[in-house]
Amino acid sequence: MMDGKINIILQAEELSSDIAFNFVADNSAGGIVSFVGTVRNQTNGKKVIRLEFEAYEKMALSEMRKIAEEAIKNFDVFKIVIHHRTGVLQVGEIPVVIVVSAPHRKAAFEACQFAIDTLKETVPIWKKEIFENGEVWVSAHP
Amino acid sequence: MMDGKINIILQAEELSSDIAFNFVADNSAGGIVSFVGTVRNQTNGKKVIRLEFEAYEKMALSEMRKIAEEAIKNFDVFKIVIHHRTGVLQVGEIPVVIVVSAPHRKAAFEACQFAIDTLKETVPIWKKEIFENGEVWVSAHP
Amino acid sequence: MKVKILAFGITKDIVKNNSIFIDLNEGATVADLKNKLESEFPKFKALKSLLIAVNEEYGNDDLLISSSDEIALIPPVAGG
Amino acid sequence: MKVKILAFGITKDIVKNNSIFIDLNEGATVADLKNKLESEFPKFKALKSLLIAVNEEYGNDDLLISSSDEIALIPPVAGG
Repeated sequence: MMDGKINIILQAEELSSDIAFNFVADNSAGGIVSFVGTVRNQTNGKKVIRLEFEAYEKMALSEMRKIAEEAIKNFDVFKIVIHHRTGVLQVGEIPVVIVVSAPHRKAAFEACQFAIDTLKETVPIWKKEIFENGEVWVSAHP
Repeated sequence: MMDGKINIILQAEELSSDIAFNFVADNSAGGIVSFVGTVRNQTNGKKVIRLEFEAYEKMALSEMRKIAEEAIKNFDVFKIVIHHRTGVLQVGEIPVVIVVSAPHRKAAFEACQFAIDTLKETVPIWKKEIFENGEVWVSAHP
Repeated sequence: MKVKILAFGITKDIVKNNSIFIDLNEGATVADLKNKLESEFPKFKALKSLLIAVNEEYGNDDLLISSSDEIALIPPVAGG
Repeated sequence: MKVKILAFGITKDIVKNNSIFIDLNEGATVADLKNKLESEFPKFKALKSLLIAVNEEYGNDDLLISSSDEIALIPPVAGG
């Protein structure tokens, strides 16, 4: 079964990359690849004050789990962590942490990139950028 | 110049991924990709007791720096850390940590993978695997 | 039948609420719901995309809707 | 001329020391050094590869060697 190989968290509290790395640690793993997102201080040259993340929580968790299961099915991967934050985040804070362990590094890179790419396409989480004068839901309009 | 963007360490003491992540943190970075190597408990089914890493230190440092400079030149990357250990490592310990920050995640993934692939080809570091009955210099023979 | 629709992200701003009720004919599909929504809230047509989740799964256009389903508006996602 | 050669990894086991001295003609190249080493230590021929570093840079076969150079044997590397 895939339990014990997958760790999914969606929370308003700060994410801990230590917890994420500790979950995937495995004496038969040869490599660990991680992606850590951070809130940028600008978008297209406009200064970002903060971000607000909203999630359709139950569905977001189930879509995150699907990504993890698919990563394990499609790549030679031991364990995968997908953690995402909700609520208000300041510049420099971490909205997402993905960590993958695998026997070989190529699979770990592929699975980690697959996970973040797919998360941004399918997981029902929305991001509002707050600028000095105005705010916008990211990607909402063409 | 590239100083301040590159952090290279070769040391016998334990590596700290916190130090590596803190170095690349940047409020204009959107994504951080890391590769962490770990000592596996077996090679081709043979139980590994420990590893011993030997380096031609001055040249290893200069080859590691070349990789970092090339990563910054060839990919859209902010900062890059390449840390490697020498000496005796037990199963589960970390011989190598590479962390890359970039405005966009694709560049961070590409640069990180380039760095670990090139490190394994060009940096004069050698690894001896110690098994229960015998030892071998990794990759020495065809 | 009256169905309750959860709204998220920009759709919450458009319908000015966390959820709304919409009248649909029995046997209505996801496509029917989208048409109804776009005529009641023309701003939906300006979105890059609008998907409908039915019981926490993305619903195809021809999926039948029942009044007991949990239905949600999914404007373009932007996690990460 | 007598040149000092640093040995690392498996080459240290083959030459049974951290460094050795080799006699080379003036004007000898990296290729000449490799030939000399392989005839003195036939086990080098069994390695997957053997590169020569001159002053901490990989040296091409036609690079000239001087007795003041820092020269090192680089058997197949295996970092990471």
